[in-house]
Amino acid sequence: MTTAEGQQHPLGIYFKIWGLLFVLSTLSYLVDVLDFQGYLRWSLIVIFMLLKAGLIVAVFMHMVWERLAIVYAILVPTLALMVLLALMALEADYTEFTRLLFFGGGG
Amino acid sequence: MDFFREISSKPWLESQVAIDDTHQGGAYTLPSVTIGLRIFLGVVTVLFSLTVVAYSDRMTLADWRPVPEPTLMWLNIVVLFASSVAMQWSVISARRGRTANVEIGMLVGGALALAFLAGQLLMVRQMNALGYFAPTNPALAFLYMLSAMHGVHLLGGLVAWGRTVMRIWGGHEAHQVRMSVELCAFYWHFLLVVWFLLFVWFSIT
Amino acid sequence: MVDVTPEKVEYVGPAEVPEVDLYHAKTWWTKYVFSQDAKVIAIQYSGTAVAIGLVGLVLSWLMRLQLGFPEFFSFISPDLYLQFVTMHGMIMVIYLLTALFLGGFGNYLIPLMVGARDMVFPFVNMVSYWVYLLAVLVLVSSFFVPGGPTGAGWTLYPPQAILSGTPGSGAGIVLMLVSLALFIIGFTMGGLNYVVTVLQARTRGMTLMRLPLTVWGIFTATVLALLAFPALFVSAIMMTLDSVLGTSFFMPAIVEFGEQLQYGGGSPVLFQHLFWFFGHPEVYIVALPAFGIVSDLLSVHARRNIFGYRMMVWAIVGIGALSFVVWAHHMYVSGMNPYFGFFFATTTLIIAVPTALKVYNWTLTLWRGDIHLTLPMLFAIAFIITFVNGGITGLFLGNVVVDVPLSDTMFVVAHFHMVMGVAPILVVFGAVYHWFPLMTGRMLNQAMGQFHFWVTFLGAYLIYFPMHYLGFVGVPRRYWEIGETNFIPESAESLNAFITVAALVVGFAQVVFIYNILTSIFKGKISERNPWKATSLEWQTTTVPPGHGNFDDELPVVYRWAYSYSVPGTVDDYTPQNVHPDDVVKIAAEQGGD
Amino acid sequence: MWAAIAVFLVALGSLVFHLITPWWSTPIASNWGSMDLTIDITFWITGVAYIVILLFMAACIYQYRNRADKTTTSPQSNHKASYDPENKKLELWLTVGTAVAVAGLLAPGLIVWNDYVTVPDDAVEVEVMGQQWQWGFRYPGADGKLGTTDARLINADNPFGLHLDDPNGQDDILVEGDDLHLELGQPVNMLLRSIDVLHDFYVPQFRAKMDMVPGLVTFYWMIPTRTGTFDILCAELCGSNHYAMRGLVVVEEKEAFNAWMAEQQTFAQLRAEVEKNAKHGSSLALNAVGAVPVDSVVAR
Ligand code: HEA
Ligand code: HEA
Ligand code: CUA
Ligand SMILES: [Cu+2]
Repeated sequence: MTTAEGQQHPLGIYFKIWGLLFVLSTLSYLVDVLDFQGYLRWSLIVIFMLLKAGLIVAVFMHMVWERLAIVYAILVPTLALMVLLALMALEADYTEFTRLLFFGGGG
Repeated sequence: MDFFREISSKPWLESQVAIDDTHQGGAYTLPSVTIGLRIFLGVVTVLFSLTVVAYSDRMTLADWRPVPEPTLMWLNIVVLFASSVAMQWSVISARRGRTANVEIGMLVGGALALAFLAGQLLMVRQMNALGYFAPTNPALAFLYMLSAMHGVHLLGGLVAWGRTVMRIWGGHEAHQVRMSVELCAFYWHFLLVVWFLLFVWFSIT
Repeated sequence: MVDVTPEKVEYVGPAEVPEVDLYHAKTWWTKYVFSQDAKVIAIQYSGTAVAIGLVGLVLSWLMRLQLGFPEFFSFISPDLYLQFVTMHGMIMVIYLLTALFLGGFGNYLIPLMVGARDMVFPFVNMVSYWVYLLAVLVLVSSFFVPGGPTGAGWTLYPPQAILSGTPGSGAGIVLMLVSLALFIIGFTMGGLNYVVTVLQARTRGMTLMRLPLTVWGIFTATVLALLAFPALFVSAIMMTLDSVLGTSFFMPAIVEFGEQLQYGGGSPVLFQHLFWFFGHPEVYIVALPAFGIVSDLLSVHARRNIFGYRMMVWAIVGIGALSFVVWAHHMYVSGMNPYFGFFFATTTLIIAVPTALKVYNWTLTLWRGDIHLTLPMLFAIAFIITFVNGGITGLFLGNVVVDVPLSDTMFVVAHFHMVMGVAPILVVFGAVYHWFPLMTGRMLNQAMGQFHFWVTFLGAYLIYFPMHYLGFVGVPRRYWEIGETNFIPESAESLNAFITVAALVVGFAQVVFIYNILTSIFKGKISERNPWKATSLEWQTTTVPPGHGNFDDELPVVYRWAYSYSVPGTVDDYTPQNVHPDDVVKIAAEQGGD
Repeated sequence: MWAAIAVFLVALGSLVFHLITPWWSTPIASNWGSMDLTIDITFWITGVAYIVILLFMAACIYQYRNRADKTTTSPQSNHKASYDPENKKLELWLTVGTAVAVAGLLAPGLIVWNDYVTVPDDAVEVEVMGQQWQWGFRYPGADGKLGTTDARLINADNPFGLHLDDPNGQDDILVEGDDLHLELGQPVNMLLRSIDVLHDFYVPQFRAKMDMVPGLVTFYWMIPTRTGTFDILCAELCGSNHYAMRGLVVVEEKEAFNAWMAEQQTFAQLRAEVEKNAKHGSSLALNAVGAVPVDSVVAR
């Protein structure tokens, strides 16, 4: 098991993470600016949000070095679920799109 | 993570052999049943998640008509919550060695779970009486199906619950049934969370 | 070079693994029928799986007769043919191979190989088998209901699976779905056992990286199954509701033979996503145990460590993980969102890289080995050939545009038989020849074994290699007969006839195999205790076959990985995992040097 | 020994069979030659890998087989295997090599797929409708636009389920129980639809194929490059008569195509006829637009 080495990380990593958070926030705004709609929009926003939350929890609260297992156990399945939801949303949108186009909405 | 470090070790090296020889067998200090239950709950989570994924696909299509949330649904969730609380009380009692309280907690928890199931049935019948039939509306079909899936899992839990109660009645002391009580309670909380999340999901979609 | 000096460690005491409450059978019934001993359950699982597998085999003959000689067998109607195809596919994939590898080999080998007395939840394990048996019985019962079993193809696509134009769309499909649901429930019980046993019940010194690859393969396959089966379970429930209650999960507005049905709004493609989210991992559930077992067969019989053990483990885990993101390669022409093609083609071809590495490492294990061409070794070599062949045709199909002309043709049929119907089955055979002495204390007859091997391997290759070319010509799958076309040459008919003959010959060889097993159990040559001189723990038990509780009073202690073959400096060309370092006989002259 | 020879012969036999096989793709009749090309590339890359692996194995078996039981003077006899748990460098190179090969397969594949899913602007639309177990076709008519449809509207008088009030549909041309005609060299976007179960519109000479899904309209596009008559096969299991769900495509020169088209009736004309007959109380109209075919009922 990994022990309490959490305190000894160089300060630099905090800055890097900070930068990363910045990038993620920008990406979130971009979703708005580029005007993504429907599911894509919400999945992206939620994914970025989760990533940010994960990073904050992980790094600033020293979770990474102590409880990486928990982060994995929560983050990975959630991400997997989000990806599946996003894929299926794309699929459903596509289906609905052809229905509107060719059936005038029926189906 | 430990796992990744472990699978990148070279078991044939002498240095690694020295490390590996100290291995005591097994991977976790937790009891096997606990691990078994957690893995099982993982499988159940996948089951419900995939159903939600299917739901989200179906939801986007035009014939989807959101369903109302009868008050009974709210009520039921409160009952389920109370049931979980009772189970937790049972756990605490078991840890403190109070056998009588364990029994009360279990019985109340089980009764409330049964009440919840009855309530769910009633809810379905109520909605049917209002003219909501599953075949006509996919949203409703999902609601019924998910309730049934959740209910069946709770029923399965009641079997384990029944065995534990029997053991208490058979004269087992708190410390002897503590493990079973803890596992039951854990399962109950899990099902509560599942139903709560589903409920939220129904509400926002 | 790698450091290979024989290890010197201080004395390690006997295992301190807490003793489990061993289940003790009291009556004949609880010892042989309602047994909770993993080894007995393993044999029950295997027996049932092989029995139903033989049904699948006979169905394949019937199909082949129809395809090879379309004019001669008038009793095989188009409906019946589809029912044969469906039941054959479903039986072979789920009820034979999944059950055999996980329920059979898993139950037998996991506790022995990790040095445990039994599975951690013996009672659940027993229930698992009985639920599986029930699933098989429900499946079989569907042959006898009015309308017969379902003929919707093993993929069970709606809407056709539940509409009247398909045979068995009434009781047949419902029984099929119920049987699958039961199978999944039973499997989940068994699967929890396998996973927790590998995690928790390993003996002292048995780290993850000292596990034989067999355990890795079965373990990972079980994890995949636990994660993938829920998808099938959900879709089975939803389809049952569509069929019985008339819901429209998967059913859009439908006009059947001019008649409007009450369905509307659903999406058939959704079912396909769910099905293949299960279905693709499923094919690796069948493949991974075979990968693991064949690694061990190669290593033991080439007297050489498996080459690149770590890479083999990573590849197994990696393939397992990747197998969840490639499912839609079965749906390139299904009408799903066409842009998915890019994503899934890429992931699908990526999965070829770890798989290829496994192939390389198998062949590199032969390289500079000391190859004993025993029957298990022969089967292992045959596996590599057929697997590479089938894997490569998988690359054709995975590459989305190449799949367009080939999808739903005999090319696909040839692909998956080579990679699933032949390669893992060859591993099963190799494994049976390998572990039979352990399970019975007797050897299988060698002459019959040689016959069985050569006919099965060459015969199966002759069946499926040419079949790919029928796919190139454009012969579709699931066709009762090709009939008249202006592009399929006459000679294709002769090829079909040839394939049929080959299939029947191969089938006959299996009869010899079964005869061999049945006679050798009682009359076979008594084997030595560890006839192949293998290192892994299952061969180190005090009695053969291993008794109840597997090991003696003390559980073995493990001092090294499972691949200490031909270690320089030792006299024997193998060192069992549980031999204490001080007891290893060293070559005097070389000591100190090296 | 035998095993080594057998592995060698399997490699050799497979190669020879591939080179002399009489069973090979039918001559192509569409613009999807690029698919054949990707198949060829795949064959080359994977074929080389296959043969190399098999030959390597044969060599290993020959060289390193245990000869202890045969009295032989070879220094190899009863040799000990070498012990080298892994070789990182070798494994790395193999990974890289395989990755490159995979990329070589994938890149052309994705490029062609991009073509396949991108319909050119000058493609005309043709609808193919599948039902158990026959094909129907619909052309957009003079306005070049297909009318929208709804499965709910399907009945004997309106077999395609056209919206009666959709102006785009009035001049649509319906073809039932007859061949599909296509114009040589004209890009065409096949819109695929089913009204009951899954089917798949597959013409081997065109290479292209796509499932037809009820409740969805799928598509593929192509350019017929050769005149002639080709078989349509159904390539997705659709019930008992799946194997017999056949049709024909006729690819012809522009003039012949136009002449054929001129003979067809529009939806509006058919409807007028139906109404006229209905007034006269005749049921003949049913057959005019092709109601449920008799044989499909029998097949049930
Ligand atoms: C054990 C079972 C098994 C295994 C292991 C595989 C392995 C693979 N399969 Fe297969 N497959 C099936 C069982 C299996 N399949 C079944 C049952 C079906 C049909 C279901 C149905 O429709 O009824 C199917 C169908 C199927 C399809 C759908 C076809 C269609 O319906 O149109 C596709 C498409 O991508 C595919 C691809 C692959 C790929 C890329 C692999 C890869 O994992 C293969 C990887 C292996 C190798 C690549 C070989 C080793 C590599 C080398 C020797 C190095 C040389 C390589 C290079 C030069 C790159 N398979
Ligand atoms: C593991 C799976 C498996 C196995 C072993 C087989 C074995 C065989 N299959 Fe299988 N087949 C499938 C899985 C399998 N099949 C699937 C999934 C489908 C698709 C179904 C669908 O489309 O819905 C299919 C479809 C299918 C078709 C296509 C039908 C069509 O589309 O029209 C054909 C046609 O020739 C065929 C033939 C055969 C033959 C001749 C054999 C064998 O006879 C080959 C030779 C025999 C052996 C190699 C030995 C096998 C041994 C045993 C089976 C058990 C005995 C075990 C012990 C004694 C331990 N099969
Ligand atoms: Cu239509 Cu098959
Ligand atoms: Cu697949």
